[in-house]
Amino acid sequence: MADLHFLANPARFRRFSQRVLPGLGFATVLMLGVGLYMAFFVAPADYQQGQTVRIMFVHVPSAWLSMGGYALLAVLGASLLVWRHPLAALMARAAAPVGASFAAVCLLTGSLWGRPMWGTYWVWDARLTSMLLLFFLYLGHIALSRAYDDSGRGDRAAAILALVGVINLPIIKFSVDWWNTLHQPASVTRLDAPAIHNSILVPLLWMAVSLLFLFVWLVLLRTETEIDRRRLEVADQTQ
Amino acid sequence: MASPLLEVTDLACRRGSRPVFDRLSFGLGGGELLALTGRNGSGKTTLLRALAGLVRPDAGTIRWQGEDVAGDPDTWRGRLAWLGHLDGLKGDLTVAENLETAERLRGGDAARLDSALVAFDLGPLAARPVRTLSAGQRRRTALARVVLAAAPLWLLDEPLNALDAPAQAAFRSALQKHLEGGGLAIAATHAALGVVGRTLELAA
Amino acid sequence: MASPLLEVTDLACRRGSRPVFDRLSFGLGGGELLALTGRNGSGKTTLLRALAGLVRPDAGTIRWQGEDVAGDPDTWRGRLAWLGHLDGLKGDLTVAENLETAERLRGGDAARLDSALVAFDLGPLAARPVRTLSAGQRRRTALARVVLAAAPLWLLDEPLNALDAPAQAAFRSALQKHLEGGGLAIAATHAALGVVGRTLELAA
Amino acid sequence: MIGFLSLLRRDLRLVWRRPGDVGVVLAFFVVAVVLFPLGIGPETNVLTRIAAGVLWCAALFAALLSLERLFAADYEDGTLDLLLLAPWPLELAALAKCGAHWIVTGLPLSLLAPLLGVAFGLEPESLFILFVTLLVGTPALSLTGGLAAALTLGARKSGALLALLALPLCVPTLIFGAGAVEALAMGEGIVTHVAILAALALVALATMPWAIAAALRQAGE
Amino acid sequence: MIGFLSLLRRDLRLVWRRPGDVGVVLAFFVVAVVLFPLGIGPETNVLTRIAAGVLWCAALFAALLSLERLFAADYEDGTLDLLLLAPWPLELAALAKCGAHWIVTGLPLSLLAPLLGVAFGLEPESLFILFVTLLVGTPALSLTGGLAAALTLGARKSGALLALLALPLCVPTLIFGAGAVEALAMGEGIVTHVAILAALALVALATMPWAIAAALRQAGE
Ligand code: HEM
Ligand SMILES: Nc1ncnc2c1ncn2[C@@H]1O[C@H](COP(=O)(O)OP(=O)(O)OP(=O)(O)O)[C@@H](O)[C@H]1O
Ligand SMILES: Nc1ncnc2c1ncn2[C@@H]1O[C@H](COP(=O)(O)OP(=O)(O)OP(=O)(O)O)[C@@H](O)[C@H]1O
Ligand SMILES: [Mg+2]
Ligand SMILES: [Mg+2]
Repeated sequence: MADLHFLANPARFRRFSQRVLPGLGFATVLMLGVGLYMAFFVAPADYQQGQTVRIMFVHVPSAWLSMGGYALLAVLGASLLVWRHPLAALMARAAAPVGASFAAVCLLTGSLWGRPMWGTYWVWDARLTSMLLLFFLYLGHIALSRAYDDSGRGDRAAAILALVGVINLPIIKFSVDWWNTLHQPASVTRLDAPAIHNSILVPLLWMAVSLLFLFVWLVLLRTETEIDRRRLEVADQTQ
Repeated sequence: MASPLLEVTDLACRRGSRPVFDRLSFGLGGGELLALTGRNGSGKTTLLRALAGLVRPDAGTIRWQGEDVAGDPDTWRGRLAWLGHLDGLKGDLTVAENLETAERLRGGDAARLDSALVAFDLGPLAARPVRTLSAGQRRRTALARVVLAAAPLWLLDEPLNALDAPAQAAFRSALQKHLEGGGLAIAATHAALGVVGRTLELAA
Repeated sequence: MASPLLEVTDLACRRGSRPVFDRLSFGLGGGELLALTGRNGSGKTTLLRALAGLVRPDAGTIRWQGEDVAGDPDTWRGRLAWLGHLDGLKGDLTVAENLETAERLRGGDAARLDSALVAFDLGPLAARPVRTLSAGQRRRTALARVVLAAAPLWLLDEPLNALDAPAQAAFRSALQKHLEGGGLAIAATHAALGVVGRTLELAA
Repeated sequence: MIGFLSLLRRDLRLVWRRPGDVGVVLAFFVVAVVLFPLGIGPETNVLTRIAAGVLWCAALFAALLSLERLFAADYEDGTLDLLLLAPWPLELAALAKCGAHWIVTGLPLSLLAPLLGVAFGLEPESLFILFVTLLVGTPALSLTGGLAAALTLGARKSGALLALLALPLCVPTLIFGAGAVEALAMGEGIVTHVAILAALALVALATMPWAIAAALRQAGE
Repeated sequence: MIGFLSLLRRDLRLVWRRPGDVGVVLAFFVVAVVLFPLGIGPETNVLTRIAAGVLWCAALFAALLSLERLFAADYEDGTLDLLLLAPWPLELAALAKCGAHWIVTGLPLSLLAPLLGVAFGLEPESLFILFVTLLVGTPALSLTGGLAAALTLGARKSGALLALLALPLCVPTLIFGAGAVEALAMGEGIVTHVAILAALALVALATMPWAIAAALRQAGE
């Protein structure tokens, strides 16, 4: 959190982000380009799943990032409620839709993948269901932070939700696992993670890192926009 | 002069993202009344809410007998009696029940209920559910709640709203009595309160 | 004397099962103001609501130019401009939008919006959502709505509530202008309106 | 007519100011639908069997939840008095408010339900019929629910009371709406179902505005 | 403690003044449960299969509908300010309000659900387990829903938003509550289920009052 402390002041953050953003954007594009190339052309097609396995290179990192994103929201929520960092609210506002988008991408790619693999877009599998619930938690956060006249109130309400939600996430995950193992659906043929070859693992990790770059870049960019929006709001109201 | 009981230093507040007031300082001793005046939107309501701790100020301190009230909010709240824009009454409870519950919630025992009712001529209405009262009758009930609280500091937002002339007189004498007993009062108002006191005019 | 424009005969109303007033009669001609006074709970609000047709009277008639208004309520409502205890504003719409929509709902075209805004010094607030306004700023918006309606009869419930001194003066001159143009006004109030007119005191 | 249109526009504009509100109702719909598999268990064949019922019930809940504030907001801030005092028929005002509610709730719900139906394993034709029945049936829900909303104005716990009043009134719509999807699954004709749904909507359209107006006048007293 | 008890008593008395309000929530529960056979069709084996899930989902909805006004009424009439200004911990006040809500909603729902279960063809033991799980699980619903209610104070469309916030957080309770009845039907043990439900309720009891108090404080600003 040390760097957040340093950046707690929006003006200082702006100076920092303006220096970092262009380079970060460039690096993101570069990494993503290389990653996608590896995913589509270098990595071998799976002997069982054919070309569809390539969906994994987006699907799995999205899942990781959306889970990490919610943890970020909780950290930001705590620093807003406890230390009153003005930037934490803006950053949470910026990060929530990005995290939600990654969750949506995970769900979408997953169900697109499910069609060839399971013959259906959706099954009530534990992992799928808990990802869906995470997506809802994101939606709740976004809706709550925008539901108020006073943006500060929305920020604080959403921060409380993020903290409670992050405590609940393991409970939700656990309960959904339990729920599903009680009566396992017979029709589902899940991909039992086979010992992953390096030929797949390397592109996967590469894509994970480049999507992480994308995540950070988007969050910083959106934070800048939020700062500007807040400034306009202030200017608008003090005129 | 001894330092005042209540001391406000450099208080600053914003609503939404609009600064409402900035570097507001004043002190108030026992038996003193402060009337808040100023144009509509000058921040009287905001100041009262900040004093009560309902709005967190951006900057500044509020001291009671020299101690920052933020340090022990429970005790500070115990020192306050609050009358807001809204009356804070439950329509389904009777006048007497409303007063009694409100005082119990403050941790008191509502022993002086009858005299508070009499002070605002609420005797005949005591058993009526508040939802059947007129605007001024409700306001009188809310004022009786303030009197009942027996708190050293009254915070009142437009206490005269909707009151008829006899009720205004009743309020005045209750306020006078509170001040004579060494109490403090801060009241936002557009009309003259009719009680001797200092005035703080907020700039718009 | 020509018979008055508005003629109320033997009006009786009850709230819940309690009779509020009985056999109330008065007449009001063009350019006249009637101030309703009386103790809290004497029935001022009830009378205004009965005149507007929001409360059904137990007995009695209300005539406009000699015709019973119950016969053609749509036309009657078209003649009224209403200001209640509640401001009747939408917090999410701006001041200007609130005024415009309210006038459209009355079937008018809100052409004189700007002058109504200026009359109550609402120009700088016109583009702000009403939810960010203070109590008095909202009341001023509601008053501007009344002025905008250009209706012959104004029904006002405690119009001075929450207004600061300049806003009270603005209201007074608007009312004066309305009366000079031959309009009628009935206003429930506890404070002096500051405009020449008759007074009807309701008994408690 | 000017009044009708400007009321409709005002209500739509109020929603437009906060596009999130519609999103919230839809999100609620989705969440409610998702809860059922969690409560009932994940077997696809059971879920497909009850899908139409669950989707229709959830649509009903979503509509009811959002109906609660239909008139209550106007009542609490005093704009209902202004509506009552407008010099044109209150029946039109009632219609405008319910119309605006349908546009922002019924219509998107109808579009969203088929997407969720996929997760329950419904066939494409069933999805289409689901869409059609919702499209035809939701206006009746908006109008009947509007009546309940008007009747409960000023009552405490009005949300639950509203639901209590509205649910029985909505039962016929629900039965024929969900029934159509099942009839299709059984290979029966569905024209009758849709026709009855349309008839219900028309009856609601022809009667509810008057009932709502009467209830609103009552609330003004 | 005086404050805690008198707040609890006040809320119970407010309900007592209008006994219809509890009746309404329960009636909503009954109607919602009855709708399912109507929407789904009358086959008993399907109905028995889904009975526990449906009853639990309906209880959840009923609790949420009634939660909406939990703090909103106090907020609108200004009594929330008085609560915030009371010189004792706001956490206790939150607990008292949720406790009152449970007494007038969760408890009667637990008693009513087994009666409805009979109509779905549940066995006596299942009915008893249904009662026990609801009794143990509903306090968690009241507390979690109470947080959602406090968070949405003053927000527009708070009803639907409340449901959106509360539903994901209530999923664990739902799963173990409905799951217990099914586990029994499968001949499995249910002690674990009930133990987990109790643990969930205790976790909610230990954390939610703080979160609710924080939410109420910022609602007062
Ligand atoms: C909408 C549908 C889907 C959702 C929501 C979903 C969700 C997830 C999540 C949350 C993870 C991360 C798990 C973790 O690392 O802890 C994951 C990983 C993974 N998913 Fe999916 N998934 C879906 C469909 C599929 C399908 C159809 C397949 C292929 C048959 C698949 C294959 C995988 C693989 C191979 C991993 C990585 C293996 C691992 O980390 O254990 N997923 N998915
Ligand atoms: N919720 C809010 N969001 C944004 N701005 C607000 C909010 N509430 C009040 N304001 C603004 O803050 C300023 C101070 O408002 P406040 O209510 O304290 O004024 P006041 O002095 O009490 O006025 P009045 O005499 O009209 O009651 C006003 O300019 C008002 O427009
Ligand atoms: N909804 C109601 N049910 C029963 N009685 C009511 C109701 N509303 C008002 N009353 C009673 O009717 C009488 C007249 O009330 P009304 O509101 O007209 O008084 P008012 O003259 O406007 O008083 P104020 O000056 O306090 O506004 C009062 O005695 C009041 O208690
Ligand atoms: Mg004020
Ligand atoms: Mg009155």
